[in-house]
Amino acid sequence: MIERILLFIMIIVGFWGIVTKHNIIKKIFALNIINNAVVILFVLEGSRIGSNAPIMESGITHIVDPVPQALMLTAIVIGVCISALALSFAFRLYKITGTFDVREIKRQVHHEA
Amino acid sequence: MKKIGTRIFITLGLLPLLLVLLPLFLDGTPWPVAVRNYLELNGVKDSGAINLVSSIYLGFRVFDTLGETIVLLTAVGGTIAVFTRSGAILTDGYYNSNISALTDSEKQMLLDDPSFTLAGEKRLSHVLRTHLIEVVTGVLGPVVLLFGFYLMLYGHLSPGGGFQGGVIIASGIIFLALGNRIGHVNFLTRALVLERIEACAFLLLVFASVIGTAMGEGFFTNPFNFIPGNPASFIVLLNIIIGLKVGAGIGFLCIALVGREIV
Amino acid sequence: MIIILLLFILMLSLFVLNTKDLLHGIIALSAVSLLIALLFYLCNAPDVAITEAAVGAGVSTIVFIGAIRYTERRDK
Amino acid sequence: MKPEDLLFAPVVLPLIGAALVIAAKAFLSRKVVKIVEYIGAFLGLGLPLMFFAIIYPTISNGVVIYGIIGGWHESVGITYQFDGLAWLVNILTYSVCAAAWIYSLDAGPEGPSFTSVFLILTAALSATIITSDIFNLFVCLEIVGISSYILVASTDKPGASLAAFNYLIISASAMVFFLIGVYGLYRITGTLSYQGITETLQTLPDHGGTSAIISVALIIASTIIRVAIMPFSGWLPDAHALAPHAVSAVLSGVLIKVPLFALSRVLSFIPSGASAGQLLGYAGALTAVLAVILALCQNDAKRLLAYHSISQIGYVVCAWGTAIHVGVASSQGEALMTAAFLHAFYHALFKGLLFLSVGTTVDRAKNRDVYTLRGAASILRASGERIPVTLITFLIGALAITAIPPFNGYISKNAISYALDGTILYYLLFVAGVGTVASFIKLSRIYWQKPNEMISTKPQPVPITAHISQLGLALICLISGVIATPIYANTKNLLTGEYPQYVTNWYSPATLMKTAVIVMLGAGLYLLTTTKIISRLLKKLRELPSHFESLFIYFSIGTAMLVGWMLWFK
Repeated sequence: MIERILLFIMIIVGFWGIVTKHNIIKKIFALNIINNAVVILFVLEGSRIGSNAPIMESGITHIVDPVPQALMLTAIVIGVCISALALSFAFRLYKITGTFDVREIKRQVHHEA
Repeated sequence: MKKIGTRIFITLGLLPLLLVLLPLFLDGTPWPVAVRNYLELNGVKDSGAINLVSSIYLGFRVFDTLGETIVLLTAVGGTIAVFTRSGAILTDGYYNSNISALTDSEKQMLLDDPSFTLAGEKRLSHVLRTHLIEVVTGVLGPVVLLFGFYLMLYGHLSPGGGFQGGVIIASGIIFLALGNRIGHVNFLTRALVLERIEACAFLLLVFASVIGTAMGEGFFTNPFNFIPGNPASFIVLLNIIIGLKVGAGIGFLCIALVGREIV
Repeated sequence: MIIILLLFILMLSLFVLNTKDLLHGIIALSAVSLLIALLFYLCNAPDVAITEAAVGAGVSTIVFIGAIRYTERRDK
Repeated sequence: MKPEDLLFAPVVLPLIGAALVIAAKAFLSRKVVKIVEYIGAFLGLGLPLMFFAIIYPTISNGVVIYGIIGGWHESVGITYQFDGLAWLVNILTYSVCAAAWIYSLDAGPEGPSFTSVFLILTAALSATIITSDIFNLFVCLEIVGISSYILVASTDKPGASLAAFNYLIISASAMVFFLIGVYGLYRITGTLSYQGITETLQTLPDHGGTSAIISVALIIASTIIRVAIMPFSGWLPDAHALAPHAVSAVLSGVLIKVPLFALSRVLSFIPSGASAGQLLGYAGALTAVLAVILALCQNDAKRLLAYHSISQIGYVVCAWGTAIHVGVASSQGEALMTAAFLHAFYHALFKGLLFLSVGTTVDRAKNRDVYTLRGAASILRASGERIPVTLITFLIGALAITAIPPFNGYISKNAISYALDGTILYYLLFVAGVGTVASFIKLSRIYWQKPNEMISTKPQPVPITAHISQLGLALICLISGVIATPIYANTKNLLTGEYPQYVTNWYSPATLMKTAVIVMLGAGLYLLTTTKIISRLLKKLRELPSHFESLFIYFSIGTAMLVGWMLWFK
């Protein structure tokens, strides 16, 4: 219960960061943070039903749920790919406008377009 | 004053979504156990892999993994293309390879401008730091590569697997690149080699998905079913292919990103 | 134990978003990833722990540093 | 080979094509790569069309093919489902993608990287509609997303990078909420396949209660971001207007529709999905009107078309949502669903055609401003176009979108009107139709009169590939309008399993009368907008500032409203 509330706060923090931070790189930080929060949520809750890692060496029973873990492998990788691509856009925008500030970029790009 | 007003406005705007989320987080329904119980009984028998996460990742839900690999491939290609278009020059390995073409002052600039400093940072200690990095990473590189291959090949038996092994292989490649002296390039740290490995591995992965179709077993089924014994052979094969693809792809991405830019 | 780890992760995340120096933010983010990997290990998820450590602390740090390397690191 | 394996042809063949192109790029010389590119594109975009022809007799008999990828047990494997809807959406995807790829050969972004990303996008769109597993839907949507961000940014315009970044950040954070929705559903049902979720929720008291409703609403909201109906559409105009022309055609034609039809399977998880359909239907109708007003304000030709995409998707969502609300099995629901798909399909064709034709024109004239560009027809003639192909194809597209007989837009818009007759939505769509006529009169003015400024250099000739793809799409627009009755009947059969009982008379006097009224009112509205007061007002509307934060605030409020509505009207 307390863990879920903490994760909820983490999602609030990340979402607030995406919206209110003006620096593009910080927006990408925040995106990483909410992604991490959801990954923790899945794995943490999935591990409540067992006490052993899902590696079936002889005699192991009572394992945790392996499905959320496998799903989250995919989610982690997708998250990193998205942030790499976002960073490349940030780099390009910096090369064009000379700043990471989203308001300034918007003003300059608006002039050029 | 106006700034505070905007803040309050934004906070009020975001509040509804967060309020809506709250019941989902407070909901304490016990986690379902049906799938876990099924896998505990039949998972190893069905897929042959002792590591159940691996058996889901590369067996039961391998189609997701194919999608994930495609995301990675597209992201690596796209990121490098956008960086290149913005004026960053791709280099072979960490250091610029055609050093002989540079003038003396440019060489001096390369030596002065150290590896992991950011633009505008001027400190004298950095020269020492690069030497430290060169020696340590150069020695560690092969060990890390070995560990990566271990993870990749034993993914069905122990924690690890193609993807994790691949990422470790990529860090091994980066270590090798960092350990190189200026002007030296390893076989593994050349951009072209990595690109070729990645392309081949992707082609193999797509073909691996349709071999089962051609053998009459169905899309993405184990084509080695006719061999009696361990049914994990297909998972091992996929582990190797994905490991090579991910290692080459991420290694390529990282080398391209930290590679020296001369514009 | 898990709650303490989560509190640390939360504090570091706040630091990541509020620091003035982007490089510090990147390092803190990779520290977050390492803590998360530890958390996963405690949750009996060794596979995810390896992935998170390798991807979150390794690859994404390199990508972030690669992006801000020839740009600016201060958040004005 | 099992017969059901053939179903994966539209997913695997483009992937094989993409893999071949990537491998050729890494190993072979530039000339050989070009040949491999053609082979890959034929494999990926041509062969699947043959497969659709082969499978058609089976699907049209009402056969729905279920299965599990890899043949595993159903509780752990990924299930898939190929039915009439999947067949139709695949046809939509492949026809527009093939035309856009041909256009891109000389005009658009070219090269092996573009072709491979484009093929991957096609495969992912196809997989989105075939899959029947909620997490697999997430993965497919992410592939679609990541390849479209790259395609939007594949031009040198500085604005395109910002547009791609905005698109990325809003849809990536929406996908996080999608994952939270998956978490909620998995927690209460313990399964990920659509069928399993529906069955388990039926056994639960109150169909899973609040948690189930919130989870489904989160999934709907984060998918609707891609569909871009009104509160969620802030990212679309920039991205569609600044992308290369061939990419714009695919984005507007295909990308905003496939997630919508994939969503119709998600909505059937819980009974309150029907009330969500009602809300979305209202939102769609309002979108159709508001977006057309905004389109009337625009001065950039491609941005005007982008706003029209929002408006037309509003028509589709309106019909689709109302169909789900009244029940897909009822007779009105069947008619609405058929009309919704028909309009989505026809819109994909004529909007693709319009983007390509206008793209060709503005490239020659080197001016995209609707107010200053004049005499584009003579500029096109100067570039060596003896027969005014681009002008003709533009006119066909414009007549189709303004619902003039005998082009296809007339059929689909009237099909929606017939089915909605008598409701408030009907009148909203009527207003949107008037606005569409007015804004296309405004857009078509760029072709008439004399050029404002004499162009000193001779414009580049229009490549033959551009002509082929434009003419191909225009021909399909005309044919699908002329032989509308069998197409309508077959679409209805594929979607609902039965042919219509009676033949609709598309050209009844009342309908023709209504069209005439709409055209006249549209012309009147256009004349009104040329007056000083109104044009000043339009300029004000156009220059309204748009903030980055507003994207998220709309997302937040929209999601909350959806949840509230679904809880209220259980």
